[in-house]
Amino acid sequence: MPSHDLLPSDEPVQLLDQHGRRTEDSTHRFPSDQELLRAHEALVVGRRINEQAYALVRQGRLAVYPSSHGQEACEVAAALVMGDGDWLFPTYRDTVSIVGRGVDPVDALVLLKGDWHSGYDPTVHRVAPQATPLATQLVHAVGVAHAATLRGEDTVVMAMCGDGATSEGDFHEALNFAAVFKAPVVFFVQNNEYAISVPLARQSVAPSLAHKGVGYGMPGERVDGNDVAALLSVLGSAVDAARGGGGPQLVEAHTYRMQAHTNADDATRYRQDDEVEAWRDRDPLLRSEAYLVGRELLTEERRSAIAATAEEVAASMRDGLMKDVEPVASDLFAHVYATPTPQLREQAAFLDEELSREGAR
Amino acid sequence: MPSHDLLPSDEPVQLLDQHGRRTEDSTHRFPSDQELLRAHEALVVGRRINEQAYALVRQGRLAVYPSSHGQEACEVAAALVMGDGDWLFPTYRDTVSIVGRGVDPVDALVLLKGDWHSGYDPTVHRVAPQATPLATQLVHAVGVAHAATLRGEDTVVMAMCGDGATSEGDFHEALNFAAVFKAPVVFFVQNNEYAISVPLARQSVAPSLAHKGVGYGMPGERVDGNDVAALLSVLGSAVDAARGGGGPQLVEAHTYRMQAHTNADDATRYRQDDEVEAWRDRDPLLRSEAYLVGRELLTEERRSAIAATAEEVAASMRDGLMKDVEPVASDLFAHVYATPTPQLREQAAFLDEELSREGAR
Amino acid sequence: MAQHEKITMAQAFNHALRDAMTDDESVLMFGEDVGALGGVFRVTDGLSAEFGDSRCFDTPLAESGIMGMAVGLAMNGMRPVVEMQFDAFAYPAFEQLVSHVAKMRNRTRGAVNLPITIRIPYAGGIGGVEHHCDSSEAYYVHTPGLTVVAPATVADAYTLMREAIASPDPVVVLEPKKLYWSKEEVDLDEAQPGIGRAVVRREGTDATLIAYGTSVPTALEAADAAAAEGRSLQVVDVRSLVPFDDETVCGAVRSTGRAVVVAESAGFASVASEIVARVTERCFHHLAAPVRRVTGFDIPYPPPKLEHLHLPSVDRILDAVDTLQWEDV
Amino acid sequence: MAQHEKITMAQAFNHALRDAMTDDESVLMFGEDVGALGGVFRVTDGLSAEFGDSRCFDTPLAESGIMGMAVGLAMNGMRPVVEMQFDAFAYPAFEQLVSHVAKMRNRTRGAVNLPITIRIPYAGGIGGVEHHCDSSEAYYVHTPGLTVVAPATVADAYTLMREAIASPDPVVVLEPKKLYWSKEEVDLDEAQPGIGRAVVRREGTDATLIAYGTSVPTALEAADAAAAEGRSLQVVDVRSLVPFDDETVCGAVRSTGRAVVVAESAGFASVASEIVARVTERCFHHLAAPVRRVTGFDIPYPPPKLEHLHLPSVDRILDAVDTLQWEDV
Ligand SMILES: Cc1ncc(C[n+]2csc(CCOP(=O)(O)OP(=O)(O)O)c2C)c(N)n1
Ligand SMILES: Cc1ncc(C[n+]2csc(CCOP(=O)(O)OP(=O)(O)O)c2C)c(N)n1
Ligand SMILES: [Mg+2]
Ligand SMILES: [Mg+2]
Repeated sequence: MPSHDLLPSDEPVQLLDQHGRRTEDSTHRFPSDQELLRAHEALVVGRRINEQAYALVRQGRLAVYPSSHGQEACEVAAALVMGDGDWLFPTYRDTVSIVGRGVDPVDALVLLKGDWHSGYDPTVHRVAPQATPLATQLVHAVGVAHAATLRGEDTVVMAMCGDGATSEGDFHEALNFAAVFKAPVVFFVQNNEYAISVPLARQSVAPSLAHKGVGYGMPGERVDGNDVAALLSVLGSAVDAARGGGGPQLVEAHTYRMQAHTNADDATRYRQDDEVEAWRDRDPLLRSEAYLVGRELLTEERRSAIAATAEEVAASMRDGLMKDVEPVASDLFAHVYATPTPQLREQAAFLDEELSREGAR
Repeated sequence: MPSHDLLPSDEPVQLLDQHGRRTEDSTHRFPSDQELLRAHEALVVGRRINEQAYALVRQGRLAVYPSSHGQEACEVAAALVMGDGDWLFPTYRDTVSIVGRGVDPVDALVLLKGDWHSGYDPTVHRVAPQATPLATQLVHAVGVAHAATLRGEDTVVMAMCGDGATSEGDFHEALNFAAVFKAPVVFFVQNNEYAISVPLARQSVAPSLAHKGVGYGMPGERVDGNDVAALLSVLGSAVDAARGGGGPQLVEAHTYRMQAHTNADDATRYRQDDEVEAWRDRDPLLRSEAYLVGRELLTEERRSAIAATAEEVAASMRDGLMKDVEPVASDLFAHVYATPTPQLREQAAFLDEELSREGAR
Repeated sequence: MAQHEKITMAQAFNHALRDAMTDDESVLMFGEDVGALGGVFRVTDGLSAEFGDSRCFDTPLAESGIMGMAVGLAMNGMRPVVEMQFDAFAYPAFEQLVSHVAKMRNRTRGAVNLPITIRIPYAGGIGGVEHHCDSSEAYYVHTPGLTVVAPATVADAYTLMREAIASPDPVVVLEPKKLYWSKEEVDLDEAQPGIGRAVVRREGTDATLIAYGTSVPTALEAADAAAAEGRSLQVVDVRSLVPFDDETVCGAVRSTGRAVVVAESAGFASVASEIVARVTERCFHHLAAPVRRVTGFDIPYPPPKLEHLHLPSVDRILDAVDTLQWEDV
Repeated sequence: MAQHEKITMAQAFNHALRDAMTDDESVLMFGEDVGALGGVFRVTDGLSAEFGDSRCFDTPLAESGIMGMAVGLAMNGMRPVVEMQFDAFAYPAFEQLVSHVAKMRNRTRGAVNLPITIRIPYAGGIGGVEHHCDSSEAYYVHTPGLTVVAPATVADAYTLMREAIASPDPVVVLEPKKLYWSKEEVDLDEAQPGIGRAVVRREGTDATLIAYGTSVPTALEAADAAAAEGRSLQVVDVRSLVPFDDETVCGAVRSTGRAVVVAESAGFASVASEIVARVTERCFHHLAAPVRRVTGFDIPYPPPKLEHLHLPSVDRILDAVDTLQWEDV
């Protein structure tokens, strides 16, 4: 492919401006009313999930929570553009996308609650465990996609990471492997301007992160990460291209992390409030709401129906996560190997015996 | 920098065609007669070094030799464009460049002879030990360059690697670190079409390897790797740009590995003779010779003087490498730490005692 | 495939791969130079020709990518076998190996198992330059979730490779480079003990030599030499580093009351340390002397001209045996 | 800087870095979030403000790049201190650490030394999720060329960090996360034993507890509890894993004739294995019982809700002490 076909647009694709008005853009498909309504509901629910999870941390029910507050449009669109047979590879920040793929929020939060390392069966919803070691999951995504290709299945894999993760060697190896093997993967980078405290300027001096596609012979595109319409359009085309045999695609969404990296982080140490304030007007929910209201698609009934759904989700999160799950000691040894080694059987017996004595005491 | 300024030319820069005639190219500086004569001498010597080393392997004097036969123009130019204060980071294949920087060929070949892991003091000629773990040395190059920047020295670092090494995560991390810290490094990729048996097509599907610069905001350039004039010009400008505060530069030279990966390799398993034959006409020595003869710069005297120099180098290689260096047991423990640990002192004493008993036997 | 002929260990590995790929379509072999070239040690010779480039293929040159791609392929129904070209070149894949390959099953409570075989040509004795002779087994055996085997015979090369590929869990197969060309007449169909089992290679009554991989032939030579001097040494081939066969190893040590562990890797916090520790913990009152170690020194692997001083030798083993307090204290 | 106040271990590390950077212009501190944020554990708090962004700075997010850049900076006259944000996130740098940081001096016959300090917040007990609580010391101590220290007290945090930075060789400093907030009143100018020295933290006559890093406070607690039960336990803080202080450790064990090694990392082929092996090799005839180990299980580090079952506890240590055959066999 000649290099100019690989270069992203100079500006991120935007279909709705921050007041919810349609832009001039005519080259990208504008989503249907139904798609946008569905997306808006998901946005409201996603925001509610972030708020509820945040509250649960405060109440000590979650060990930690990396919120996608402000990034919900990316989270929601990534899940909506995928087909049933497709795979999602999320990070610790992508709880909302995971829920968007059908995983129960309570199961999605098991890692952060601390009961176990992951709370759902990845094979059921085709959602990989949330990845903490940055960029490592991108390589797995290529393998999953290549296995599908070898079997002639038309699975597409949505592989997510942040701006900071693009600096890791595994990002490079994943994109290159995908390109060489023409693996149907959409690499979706959420550029929220920070890697914990480190601003994008310390991460890369490339014209954009989407420009990284060129070095792999992979088309890259830039999109406004707070514009759910643009995201549905750009990510949708990327998924179609990958499914259609066009090979892997790179999409960079420009968004912003409205809260601290996690509740444990103190963002005041590295960014000013006015910087954060400036982004409030670009809230993805305001934008889709303004558009839908303007089109008289978001009626009062519809609005309250959506609010009710969001409250249900929040309530079930509270119920599920308020429960104390009695930790099972034997779980420590049960899953390390398909059949525990003699050494692990010995160690399990040792712990059993110790616990029974304690019980006796 | 806007992305089009980062994109390499569509075709590799060529100043001398394969018959040694000057090309149309007027945008790149054409080297002076003196530069080209000097380069030609270095080419002849470089070729002789490769031939002599190859012979020494046959005679069992070297454990292994990865030859740069056919790539001498790259080897020679890389060394010639550097200033005295500059650093070279070579690979196992870059013996000729190392010699070009002033290291005695005998010392340069200690690694491959097997007496020790490296045979020269890197600080004397500012030549790092030859790197075997692919792409790892590129990151070191960035550190050396950054240290110079911090002290306000105008050192430039020439960091070499092959086409295969560009796939490693460290290649990505090195280029990105260099770009972010504006480190004066010239990343010089010798694309010889193979990584042992793996052809470039399995390594990358990018328009060129030089296109990888775009993703780091780093200018990339392509050059004919068998045209020493073009190499002197392109690498020279890259060094100047880096020294002038232009930040890191990426240069890809398209060349060809005329011999097997090493003497231990059997190239007939993965490539056809006619492919190799086709490259014989593009031999870098023929090209510079033809040009210099045409310009009546390469007189008979000059020619034989050069041949004599080459023979001297070869003779001193034979002398030096035919010598059996008595291995010193205590070397095993002397350099692991600045001061040997009690454990190593114990182990050294143990070996001493063992050897003295054997001596006694 | 039944046969009864003299073949090298490299060929035995090759047969194991071929037979596994024939029996199970989901088995894939990939890495650097494993296709047309057949691997720098020819272990994958002919596989891409026989099974096609989609079953045995070269990848871009990136070990973390190779290991990570294996994780994804295994998550989606494949049985990947990856080759790390030399021991030291597996290090770029360390994060993928430790943080994912070893932990995925546990992380997902068994929902996702990773039947990945990681082939690592290991150790020295081949006159190789820097980075081509590391003994990296200590890093792997210390990592919970990995199974680690080190065959020392041609027959075991075939059996343990087949078992590794058949295992539902990730298995690191340490291929002893210097034994690749060792030849034995073997019947590949003849069942050998599986993963998790150590084997007594030579009976003996005075002391027990415990070895694995490249050190087993050296230990057997030492036992021969000792026999000539009238001392009867028993030799145990550990074979399976994880899981470890305490029963066989401790049984052997109890039978002689004396033991020397032989391994070529650096000794500090190594497999040899673990064997000394567990044998002592379990056999303390049967021991007439402390269990000794004959290992490589705690130094980077030496250059070709010096490696002979580093590697466990017959004499060094016999010297260690001599220190086992024969005149009881 | 002279002072005599109650400070946390995190502050002691911070003082050590600040003092080293003040005394030596070539000392650089870099990594992820070590600048404006001051590190996720605040160990580098205020350094970029005080010394500027060229002395203490954030890098792109890539650990191999960080480690490799340190190699280059050290090759060119600098004294780099790098932070790996959490133990498991040092794995991407493994190749740079093992193949270059540990080997450069040896490779160049001492012509190039690498005075690099590698700070690794290690181990658990902090309720951290996956990958945030690994005990990776076994990987480092097994790698010749690396010096490895694990402070357990506030005073040692300062001293060992200063010595690490002053060392001409690469030093891995294992910072015990769960002790970051432990407070002590210390005089930072008061000389502490240096790298290579173990310290007897508590005298005792019946048995010796050998511990390092996070396990030292647990061992001391166990000794208190034992004293209450009328058993006198000696506690040795190893401090320096490489070089190892055989003299102090073996001297202690010989004085009691009984020993238990306590460490939270997985036990198989670990530092604990090495200590059991070398203590047994050197003190065999002084031992009334085999040296016992109390370590983490051979499993991936557990999730927050289960870690208490994995970590060495006072009771578990006392149980181990009880098995040291007090009624002589
Ligand atoms: C290999 C690795 N190194 C370091 C970390 C610690 N860490 C967790 S999140 C994070 C920042 C990631 O930034 P980015 O990729 O932009 O994602 P974001 O958190 O902004 O969504 C870091 C450094 C990690 N998880 N993995
Ligand atoms: C990290 C690492 N992986 C694998 C190898 C084994 N190896 C040595 S050279 C080579 C091919 C390198 O190809 P390229 O980068 O194109 O350089 P060339 O040999 O063609 O000059 C390989 C795979 C290595 N040295 N280091
Ligand atoms: Mg980010
Ligand atoms: Mg090449």
